[in-house]
Amino acid sequence: MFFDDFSSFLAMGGHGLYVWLSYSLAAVIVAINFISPVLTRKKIIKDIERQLRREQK
Amino acid sequence: MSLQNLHNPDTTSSTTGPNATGNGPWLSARGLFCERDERVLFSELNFDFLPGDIVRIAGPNGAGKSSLMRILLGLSAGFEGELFWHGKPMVQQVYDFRSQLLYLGHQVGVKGNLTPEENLAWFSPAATQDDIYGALKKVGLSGYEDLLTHGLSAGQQRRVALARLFLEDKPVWILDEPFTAIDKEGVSELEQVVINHAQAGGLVILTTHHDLRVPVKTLMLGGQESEMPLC
Amino acid sequence: MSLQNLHNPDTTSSTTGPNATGNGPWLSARGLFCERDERVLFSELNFDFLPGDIVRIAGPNGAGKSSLMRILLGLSAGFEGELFWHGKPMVQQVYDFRSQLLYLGHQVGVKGNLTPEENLAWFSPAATQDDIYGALKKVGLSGYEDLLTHGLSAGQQRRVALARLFLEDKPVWILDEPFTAIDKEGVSELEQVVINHAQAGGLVILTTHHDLRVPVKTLMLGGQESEMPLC
Amino acid sequence: MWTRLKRLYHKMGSPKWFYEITTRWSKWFMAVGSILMLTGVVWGLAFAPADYLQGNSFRIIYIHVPASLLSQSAYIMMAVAGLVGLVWNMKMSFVVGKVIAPIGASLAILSLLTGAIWGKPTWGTWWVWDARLTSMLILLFLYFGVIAIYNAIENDEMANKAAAVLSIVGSINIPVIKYSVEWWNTLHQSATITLTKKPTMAPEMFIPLMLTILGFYCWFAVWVFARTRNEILFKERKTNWVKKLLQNGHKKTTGAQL
Amino acid sequence: MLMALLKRDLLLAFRSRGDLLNPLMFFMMVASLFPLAVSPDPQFLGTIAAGVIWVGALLATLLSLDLMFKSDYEDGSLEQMLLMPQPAMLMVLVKVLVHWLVAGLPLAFIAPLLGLMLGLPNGGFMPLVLSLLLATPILSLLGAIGAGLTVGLRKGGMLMPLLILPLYIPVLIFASSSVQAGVQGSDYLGHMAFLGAYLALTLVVAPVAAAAALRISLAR
Amino acid sequence: MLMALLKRDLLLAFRSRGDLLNPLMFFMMVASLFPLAVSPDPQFLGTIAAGVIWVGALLATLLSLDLMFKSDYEDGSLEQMLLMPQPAMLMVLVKVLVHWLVAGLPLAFIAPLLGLMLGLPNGGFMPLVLSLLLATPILSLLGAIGAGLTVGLRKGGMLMPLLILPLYIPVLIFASSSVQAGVQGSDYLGHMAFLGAYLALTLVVAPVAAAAALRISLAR
Ligand code: HEM
Ligand SMILES: Nc1ncnc2c1ncn2[C@@H]1O[C@H](COP(=O)(O)OP(=O)(O)OP(=O)(O)O)[C@@H](O)[C@H]1O
Ligand SMILES: Nc1ncnc2c1ncn2[C@@H]1O[C@H](COP(=O)(O)OP(=O)(O)OP(=O)(O)O)[C@@H](O)[C@H]1O
Ligand SMILES: [Mg+2]
Ligand SMILES: [Mg+2]
Repeated sequence: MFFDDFSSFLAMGGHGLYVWLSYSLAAVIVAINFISPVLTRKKIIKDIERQLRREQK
Repeated sequence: MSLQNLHNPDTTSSTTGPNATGNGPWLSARGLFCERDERVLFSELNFDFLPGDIVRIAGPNGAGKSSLMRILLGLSAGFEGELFWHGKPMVQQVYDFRSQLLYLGHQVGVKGNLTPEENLAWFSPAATQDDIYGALKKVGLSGYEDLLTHGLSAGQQRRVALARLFLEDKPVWILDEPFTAIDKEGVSELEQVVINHAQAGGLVILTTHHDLRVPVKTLMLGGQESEMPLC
Repeated sequence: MSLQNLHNPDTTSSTTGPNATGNGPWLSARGLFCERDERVLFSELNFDFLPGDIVRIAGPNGAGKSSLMRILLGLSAGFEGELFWHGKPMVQQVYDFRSQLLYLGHQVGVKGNLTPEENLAWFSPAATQDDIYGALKKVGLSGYEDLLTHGLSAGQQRRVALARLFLEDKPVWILDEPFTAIDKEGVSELEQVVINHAQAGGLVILTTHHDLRVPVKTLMLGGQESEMPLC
Repeated sequence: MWTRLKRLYHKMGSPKWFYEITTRWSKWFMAVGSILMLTGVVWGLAFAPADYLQGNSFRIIYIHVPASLLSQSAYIMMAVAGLVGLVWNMKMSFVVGKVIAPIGASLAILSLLTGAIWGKPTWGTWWVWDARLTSMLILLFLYFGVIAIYNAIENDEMANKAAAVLSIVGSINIPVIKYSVEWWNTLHQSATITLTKKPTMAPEMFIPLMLTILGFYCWFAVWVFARTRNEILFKERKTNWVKKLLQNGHKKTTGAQL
Repeated sequence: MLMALLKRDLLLAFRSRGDLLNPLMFFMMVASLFPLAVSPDPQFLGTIAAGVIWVGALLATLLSLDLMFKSDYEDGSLEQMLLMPQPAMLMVLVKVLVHWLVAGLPLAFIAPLLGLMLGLPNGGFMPLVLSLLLATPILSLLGAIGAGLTVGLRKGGMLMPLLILPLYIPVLIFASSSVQAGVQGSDYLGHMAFLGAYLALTLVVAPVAAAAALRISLAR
Repeated sequence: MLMALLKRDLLLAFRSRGDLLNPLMFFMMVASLFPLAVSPDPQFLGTIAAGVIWVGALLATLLSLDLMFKSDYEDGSLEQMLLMPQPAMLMVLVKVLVHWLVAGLPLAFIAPLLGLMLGLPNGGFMPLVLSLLLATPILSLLGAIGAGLTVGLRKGGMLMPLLILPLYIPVLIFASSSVQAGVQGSDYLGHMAFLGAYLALTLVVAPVAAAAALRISLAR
């Protein structure tokens, strides 16, 4: 461990804002890339099922 | 509006106009004259269109049918003569005239990027979804209500516009070649619609190169000499 | 071109194709299939068009007539099946096919900002001015040769394009609703032109919603079930 | 050899095969990528020593560099996919190209944002017109162009082909753009601050960087596969295999798809 | 009817989502062409930033004006609108509103970002955004006149800039110098007052003029 | 057939003479917006003149690209051209040639005038004209790709800049810095060589890509 304690880890020697901002932006963009296909998939499956039901009628 | 009127401001139009009482003609013209590229399309054209009329403006290609229609509509200013709506000069009555008018031209005003339903929704804001679906059904477009219109065939796109005939309650119809791109069955249905509208007391003015199986008054345009004014 | 072909590269098309000798059919199709928006327009369509044929592609609005024509022309890639020109696969023959082809679509390619004469001059660079004036006369446009085309009426503009039928010596005509906006007299003259072309050994493929007074083969498109393949 | 290649080609053209194989591969990429990222990030954030010039702000490198590299390679992959699609008329290839575009753009944005944030403490400004920065911005514009084509053309097949043409032309131009921007920057030479020269990095800084780069590539694969499978599902919704797939328990597949 | 028109036009705008973003993109691109063409020196860029951003905004609006009536003209909808039983002026106002929402307003939001990239000094940001908010409606309003006049022309695309750029020039001068005033720390209220007055003026004149222009364009 | 096409297109261009002048006018307007937006100081303007003129040229070309295929698409002529018994590539080359003659070449002639107006130092004029002569064909060629891709779209107007501005950037950089080199009295042969090489590259790539783009756009 490079840092002495947790608060200095957070502070990053005064650069905490920049580092954590970067990492959280990265987290957001990574999360979007993971989540958006899941949501699309759910929507597609719902659409297909609705269509199947319509066809069975 | 026309040059002639402006130059003789004292010929008050009500004296020369057709009778202005309730049961008179709806749309009348006196002394219409139009030339394009120094070719006279029609001159001294007089007519009175009554409720219940089906008027066909006829003539070969280039006779001036579309030009006449645009003049009646007030979309074209290149003419002389006078127009009357319910016996009063058209200039004073435009909004009243327009509120009673349904016009379909060579271009029908259907947006490719909207669905048929959305297209009709803006043409007739008062209509409910049921009305619209009903009208689309009548023109043979059930099942196409929410596809984008530019995916439809030539004839289907025109049918979207024709659905307005069922949706809007306008007494005056002006239709420039409404049968373009419509298949045979569609044409005969449409003829029936036109007849019904006239029998219900509406006025229909149309052009078409098809044979019509409908009793009509014909306004023949045929170059300089062969006008057969109708009134 | 179609997926199917690529996936079975070893089914050499010449074995399944129509006969490839001189007197065989000009334009043939095997197993054409086309769907749009998940609606099958036609499937398993087979035909052989011979010189001297007048073929009418018929069907109600939205049946797929224009789509079929664009496929034949190679303007649309959304289909499966094989096309043959003089018995050889079309892909190898496009330029030969095109050099023998005259096509008029819904839009006819007439420039409003050129005169009728100039329009025709670029379509058929080989034609002399006399040829062009002659052709324009045949479509009833003498006197309009050097007015800008956008000043002409709807029907006159289409007549400019129709003048190409008299001007270019192409054996294969593909005409999508050639009678649109043409007046009655014009239509019957045009019918005669089509007959003459076929009798002289040409091939005419057309669509129209008019009644034709011409003996034709009909290729009916009418949704999934009612194909009447013609060969 | 040749026939095996051909068979592989046919398989790859088949959506069903692609769907099934990527379902399996995804799990592995996900697992490996997550392990790499986790180690890389924890190492980089908490254990690697601070840079003697830039202090702790250099830790942004573990995001910034992978994002930068990946967004560049993604564009090339997109163009290659488009080329394969056009030349061999392979629909799956078009689909892959299509799904890369938004992912690549998101990574380009990430690179720009983290770079800008990094620039503030190091250079004292959010943005300078440095060569690398400028060419990254242009790359983002190229991505936007491709995405705009997909948005503008409704017909799928047409959109795929048009975007393929554009991305191919764009990738031919990428070296030209890069070269010209770099050349321009050295010529003008008025930007006083330049991107730090590649530091001869200490291994304990360098290894985590390698880990996150590899981790990002693995995740990228997962994202591409996931989106591709969605496209396949939608395109093939009429086929029996999709219907069957959905009937025997899509719930399971939804949950376990990543 | 006007509400229906508004709804329809917004629907159309959102349907072709790309179009929403394109003026913005263009704006950003023009702004980033300048450092490449002139000099990347941040100090130097800061001095031209206000001008560049405003020229970019002007051009972006200009290019998007085509959207206002063109497609409605081509498919005949415009004819139908002129035949509505209301003054055409109201229809024009709706069109202008939609154009502003789609092509003008977003510029005000993205401009600060460009300011950052071009090294605009701190005092300039506030007047930049304010002037954009006040002046983009003017651009849309005046643009409607140009769009109305050129709509019937087969190749009117390039004519428009010629017609309306001269009208845009007062806006450009006052807006960009308001930003410069802000940069120098002086007061820019006077500039804003002028822009406000010009907005009021165009709000009265432009719809009438544009409606007349449309009628002329359609009565070929 | 190609000669006939060339003749026709030139005829069309001269028939609508306005269109011939429009890109030029636009070019001049963009250049004259800058003094208004930035600063009228001639010394200062001289330093940005090269960049401003080249950005103006870029935008003027961009705007005129719409003319290349649009009207032919709308009236069906383009369909007819793709059905000619020749590779569509040749047709594209003719179209590009006409576009260059009409919209590119005149820029090179008018540019010195703008240089004068913006106070471009003497050394800059030669490389300005040379770079315009060499580089405007590149703009037309690359532009053909964008025009081909967007021709079928109902509202492609704003899409085009997005697609091809990034591709124009190398041209902008080399051309504008050649002028700056000229101003500083240094050698600009290297820049010209680069532009020549890029021209050769685009001459090979663009017609093929544009022809493909057109086929795609028409196969709705
Ligand atoms: C918006 C601003 C920035 C952008 C767009 C940007 C872009 C890039 C790109 C594209 C690369 C990959 C280069 C390659 O190898 O191909 C890269 C690498 C790198 N960047 Fe940045 N950068 C930015 C700001 C910064 C800042 C402020 C720093 C630190 C002071 C920085 C440090 C680095 C380092 C150390 C590398 C890896 C070195 C290498 O691989 O050559 N970047 N950046
Ligand atoms: N670009 C397209 N995208 C999606 N679907 C289309 C497209 N063009 C046509 N279609 C569909 O194909 C069907 C057939 O269209 P096509 O234009 O071939 O009909 P048609 O037989 O020529 O009709 P018409 O007599 O009205 O001209 C239409 O119902 C339409 O839904
Ligand atoms: N914008 C215009 N400028 C000049 N002349 C025009 C214009 N529009 C029409 N004309 C002329 O007016 C005449 C009549 O045109 P119009 O469109 O009214 O004919 P039409 O009877 O509707 O013919 P069609 O049956 O072909 O539609 C044409 O011969 C044409 O020469
Ligand atoms: Mg007519
Ligand atoms: Mg059709």
